[in-house]
Amino acid sequence: MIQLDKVGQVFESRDGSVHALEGIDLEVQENEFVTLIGRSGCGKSTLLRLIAGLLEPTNGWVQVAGELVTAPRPDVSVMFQRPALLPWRSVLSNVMLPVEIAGGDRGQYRDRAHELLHLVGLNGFENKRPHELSGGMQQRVSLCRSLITRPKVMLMDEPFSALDALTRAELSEELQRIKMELSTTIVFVTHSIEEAILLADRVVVMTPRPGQIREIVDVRIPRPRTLGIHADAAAVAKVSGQLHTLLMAPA
Amino acid sequence: MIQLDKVGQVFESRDGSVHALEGIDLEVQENEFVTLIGRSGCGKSTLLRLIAGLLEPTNGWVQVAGELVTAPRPDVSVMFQRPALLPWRSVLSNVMLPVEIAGGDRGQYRDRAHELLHLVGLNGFENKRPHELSGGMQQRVSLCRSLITRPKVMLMDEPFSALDALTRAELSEELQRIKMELSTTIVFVTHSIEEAILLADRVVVMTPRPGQIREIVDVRIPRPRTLGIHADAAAVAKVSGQLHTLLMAPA
Amino acid sequence: MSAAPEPTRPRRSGSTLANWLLPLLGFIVVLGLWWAATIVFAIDDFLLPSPGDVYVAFREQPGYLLDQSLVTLIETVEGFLLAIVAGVPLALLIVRSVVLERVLYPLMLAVNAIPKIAVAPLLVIWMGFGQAPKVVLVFLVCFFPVVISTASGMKSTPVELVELLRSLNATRSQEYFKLRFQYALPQIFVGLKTAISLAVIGSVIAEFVGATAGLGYVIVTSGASADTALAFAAMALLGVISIVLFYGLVLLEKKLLPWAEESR
Amino acid sequence: MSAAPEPTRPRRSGSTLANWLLPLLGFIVVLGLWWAATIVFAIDDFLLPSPGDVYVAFREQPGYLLDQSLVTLIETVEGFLLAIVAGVPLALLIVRSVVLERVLYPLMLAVNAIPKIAVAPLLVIWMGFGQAPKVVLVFLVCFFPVVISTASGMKSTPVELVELLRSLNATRSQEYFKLRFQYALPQIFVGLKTAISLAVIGSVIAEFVGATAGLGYVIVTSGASADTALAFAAMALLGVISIVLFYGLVLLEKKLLPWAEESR
Amino acid sequence: GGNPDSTSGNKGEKVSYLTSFGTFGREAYAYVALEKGYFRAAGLDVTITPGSGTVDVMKLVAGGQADYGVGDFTAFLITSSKQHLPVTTVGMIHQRSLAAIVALEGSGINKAGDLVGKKIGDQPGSTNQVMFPVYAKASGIDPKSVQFVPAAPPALPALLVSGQVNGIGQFVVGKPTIEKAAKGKKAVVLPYGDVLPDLYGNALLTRQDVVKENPEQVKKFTTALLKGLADTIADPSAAADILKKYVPETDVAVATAELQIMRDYVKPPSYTGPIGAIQREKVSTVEATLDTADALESDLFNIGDYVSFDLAPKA
Ligand SMILES: Nc1ncnc2c1ncn2[C@@H]1O[C@H](COP(=O)(O)OP(=O)(O)OP(=O)(O)O)[C@@H](O)[C@H]1O
Ligand SMILES: Nc1ncnc2c1ncn2[C@@H]1O[C@H](COP(=O)(O)OP(=O)(O)OP(=O)(O)O)[C@@H](O)[C@H]1O
Ligand SMILES: Cc1ncc(C[n+]2csc(CCO)c2C)c(N)n1
Ligand SMILES: [Mg+2]
Ligand SMILES: [Mg+2]
Repeated sequence: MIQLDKVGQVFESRDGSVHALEGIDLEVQENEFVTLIGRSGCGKSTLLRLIAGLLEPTNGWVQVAGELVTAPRPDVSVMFQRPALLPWRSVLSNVMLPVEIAGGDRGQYRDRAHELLHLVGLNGFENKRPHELSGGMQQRVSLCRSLITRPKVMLMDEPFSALDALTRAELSEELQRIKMELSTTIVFVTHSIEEAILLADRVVVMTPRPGQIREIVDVRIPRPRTLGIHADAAAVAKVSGQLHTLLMAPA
Repeated sequence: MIQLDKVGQVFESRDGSVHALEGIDLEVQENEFVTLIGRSGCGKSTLLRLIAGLLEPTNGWVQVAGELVTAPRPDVSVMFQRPALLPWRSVLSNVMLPVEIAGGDRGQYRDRAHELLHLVGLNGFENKRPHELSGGMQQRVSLCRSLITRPKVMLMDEPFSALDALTRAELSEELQRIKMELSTTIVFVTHSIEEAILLADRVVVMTPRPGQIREIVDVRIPRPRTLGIHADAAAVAKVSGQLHTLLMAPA
Repeated sequence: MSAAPEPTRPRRSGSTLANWLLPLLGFIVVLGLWWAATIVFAIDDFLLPSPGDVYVAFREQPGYLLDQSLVTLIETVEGFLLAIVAGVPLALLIVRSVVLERVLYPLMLAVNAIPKIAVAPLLVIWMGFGQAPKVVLVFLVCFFPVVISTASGMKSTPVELVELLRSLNATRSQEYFKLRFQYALPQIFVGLKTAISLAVIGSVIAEFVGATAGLGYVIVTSGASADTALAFAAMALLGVISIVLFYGLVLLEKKLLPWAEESR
Repeated sequence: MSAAPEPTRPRRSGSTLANWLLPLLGFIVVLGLWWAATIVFAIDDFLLPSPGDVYVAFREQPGYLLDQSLVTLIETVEGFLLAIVAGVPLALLIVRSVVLERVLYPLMLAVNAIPKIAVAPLLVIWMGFGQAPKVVLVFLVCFFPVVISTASGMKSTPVELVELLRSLNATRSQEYFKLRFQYALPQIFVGLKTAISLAVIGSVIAEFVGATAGLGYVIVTSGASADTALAFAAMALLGVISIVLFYGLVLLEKKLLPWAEESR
Repeated sequence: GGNPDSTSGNKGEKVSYLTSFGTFGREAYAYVALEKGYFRAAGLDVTITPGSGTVDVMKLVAGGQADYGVGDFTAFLITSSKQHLPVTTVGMIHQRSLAAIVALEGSGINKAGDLVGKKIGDQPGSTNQVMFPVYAKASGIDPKSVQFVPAAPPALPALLVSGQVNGIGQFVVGKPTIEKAAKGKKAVVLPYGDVLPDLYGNALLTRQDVVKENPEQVKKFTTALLKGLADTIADPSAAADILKKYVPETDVAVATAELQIMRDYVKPPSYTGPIGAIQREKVSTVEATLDTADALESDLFNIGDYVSFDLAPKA
């Protein structure tokens, strides 16, 4: 579904050039859930922005669904760290924003919007404004918005990192459920090892300066996975320790 | 060291009164490390503010070192979720702020400030301004500031929650080390079960509406504790599961 | 991030009674002091008329003064609206082009620095005695704050929101009209509130020269015939117009932007 | 939170040459258009003198004009400083007392709404022909923005910082001087930058009435002898004074508050 | 309420007119001509707008914003010699100058000689200020012994009454206004005309090209306006009532008093010519007076360009 071939990204700034990414080769299968993990500044967001078509790589090329990426695509949706809701719009009209921008048939999508809001437990909140919701609820709205146009690919840049650990756990579990119902390919950036393991089919571990892929770790734990007491504690602890070592050690 | 007796706190607001805390009985021993965990709004910050003397309880009483708390005490220091550094001051002069406010002998404390900055790995950054540091470094400065006056009690309100998971792990381990070197009593609020277990001698689990103590869980894992692969994985998983159940279940 | 109120944010203290009573009290105290001063120091009324004198001056020709107020009000509002109509699109251009910004900002600063009172006679010579030069002067006075606040509001749109729209493949005009402009509205209102006080002053200044009506005209003519009380009555009416327009904008803002107050 | 630059924040584009060249270009284009207009439409120079006429007017008596500029500059700066000296403490009181705030804000709004040009003759009548009424007028004009910006800056001090100082058992005056005032400085500078343009205009307005020197006086007298070119030269000097004072404040801010630009 | 910007309402040739300064009683004659239909009868549709002083009137007439206006003849000549505005005189409202220094009774100023060492407030560039050296010399005092402080015309009465200045430059007709402001104190008026009898007062001005291209209109307008002026000095109180009709803030008593004073300046007791006439010899005298005072800027100044003797009423 997504193919990156020798992708490199160099930013020119006043104090010289920054090699944000170098020689990134990565293939993400259809319907796969990949998490990206790495220290601050190792180029995770840059990688996501390249796939989203918000940035053009200075080296190599990026393909989505077999086509070269040159601009944002309608079948790829992006979700950011912060909910990024328009404060003057109601919950429903925030969810409908992508449809409105694309000029689609609103009537048809409105039902879907209601369904999605129901799915994330926000039925009854359609006409509230964002500031009337808690942070977790806002991030749920943002999730619905990124699902409204049935994207083939979802790119998520630390979507839950501003939430408290408990809300975060809830939303991670919800995301797994949704992922199983709607088949999409997901690339998910996170700082949290726990979250990376909980969600991923594969965890891509990155190292900074220049941003490179250090290792790709397969997570072979059966789904649905949950936090807390569970049968696979040992397997989780093993992967967790492995990731920890990879991240903490010098490159 | 700290004693709370039938402490209750009611806030009067326009839409009626909020019972933030009710019937809190808690005793923290000298040199003990207690973590408070609970969902948003269950009164953790309120409890900390009561101990700090920033708020007077509407019911019951609070004692620190055998004395009734009525105002902030010089031997109690508070550390907040965000670094709360004064942006116009250098790192050193931010660390020295409590001394300056108290009107103490600066010369004597300046050496201590340098020692503390060395302890947290910030030697060489004394004359930088906060905006020149990363979030983790800023929070380290804030830690030094709360240690400068050798407080008997440290109250920490989610001090690491704005940091990324890796920096957070580093700082948690550092805090344990410092705690072992300097003997202080610490009450530490967190949202993260992982963190609560890593740091605490006892974990206080709170439930909201009204804010009450649900259970106090002893953590009998030998120190120093680390994240990642370790011998006590099973013990950690057990406590973790227990806390998870306590927090997720309805009160 | 939680929906619960932040514990330490200072709350608006209590009753709406205090909202009205305290400002009123302030005005009454000031009026009282003023009146007392005119009596105690036996100040001649052409130097400083007492509030009573001013009230009498108003009562003598309320209809006339209200008519003049209306003239001033209309000029003010027209020039103000014109500044919005011209200033907002210009701000848009400035936000879109760094070159335009660099070229226009210092020019606007310089134009803004020219005392409008010195421009007023020139406008009359160029445009005659009608409403036109007054409206233009109000426009000149309001233009700068409107442009500055609109431009800086649009520029302060968080990158995350701009990037969101980009990721949705939004066109440039969608980016500006569905996002930046809306986002800038609270800050635009700050500019409008600054501009409206200036607007009133602008129309009065314009009426000092070549006017046949309006409160500025009343102030000039009453000054020339040493009727200070009448001049004060006109100034009091100007104060009223200013305050009414200002709080009108505040109300409009509350109506239009209920989200702005709570969400920032 | 990381120390690395935010990836999507727009960078200041390039060279310092463009910083100077573009505004200069703007000025040159405007001067050119103006000059062309006076030639093409054969506009009489008492209606609109050409830039050349204005330059000639300046060259005829540069020393005199610079002297007058100095007079205006001194009045402006004095009144401006006075407004700071009086406005900042008042803002402190307003921040400390909700009652005072409620009482004083609408009053200040009303006073601000009175056109200062109407007050100028009264000031001369009360205070005579010296510098006093000019400085007072400048003061009146600057006072409001200084108070408002200082008060709102101090109020916007994050609760977490205030709570930090409280937890350190800081006294009230430590809270205000070690924290709130310092924190408010960037916003105070916004107010000062607004005030400085107003200050120049204020001193000119004051000089329209009962002055024997200053650029405002030059404008009135040259207007009274239909010497429009001289009036324009004086206005151009006013523009220069305004811009110099404004960028002086900008520089001062950069010097005093290096932390303000980067950390917010 | 009323609007002083008034038209006769019928369809005639559109003509605009500026008073010399504001809408004081002294300006009533234009409203009288309008009210009595003299303009309409001449086929003119006249709009009256208050002016703001001689130089402003000159600029507005020169710039085409008004066709006719009234301004002080002396100030007009002095300004014309410097700036060469395309404006000319087509009639004379006052045969004697109204310029004066006004003081208050009890201030020790009773004659020109008392002005030595005193402070006089006046609008910069006004006739009163410009002609003061001539007046002072004619009165036998040193012009430099009197200090002039500039102030806007609207502020002058208050400055005098408040004691900030000892005297102010005013037109003689300003006396009632000053006395009203002074609360019963009498005003002392020192008219320049007493020692400089040849100075004219206000003149009727128009653009030079109007004179060239439409002399008929100029004649008709001048005639109608002067007819209003004649009626006004014949019955000042009726004229004040008419003014009040157009300008509601008029104080009829003050306006009447002004017009009564003005009578002797429009038609001085010794004057035998028609109202509004311009005499060549007198203009030459004025020019010579100004020349000796060094008040005229340019040697190229040709006074014939600025006075249209042909169009004014003939003696
Ligand atoms: N537009 C840009 N111009 C210059 N440098 C940039 C730009 N965008 C990113 N960088 C640099 O590229 C590197 C990678 O940045 P990126 O934001 O992708 O990291 P990240 O892994 O997402 O970090 P974080 O975990 O903090 O979000 C950093 O060193 C950053 O400073
Ligand atoms: N000053 C106050 N006035 C009114 N209500 C308050 C005040 N401070 C706190 N509350 C209320 O008291 C309750 C407890 O608040 P508190 O901040 O102690 O919770 P918390 O556990 O720290 O939450 P979080 O995890 O979100 O920080 C909440 O319902 C809150 O709305
Ligand atoms: C109330 C009042 N009315 C008329 C004048 C006369 N006036 C107005 S402007 C000016 C100067 C000529 O340009 C003169 C003499 C005045 N001073 N005050
Ligand atoms: Mg990132
Ligand atoms: Mg809290």
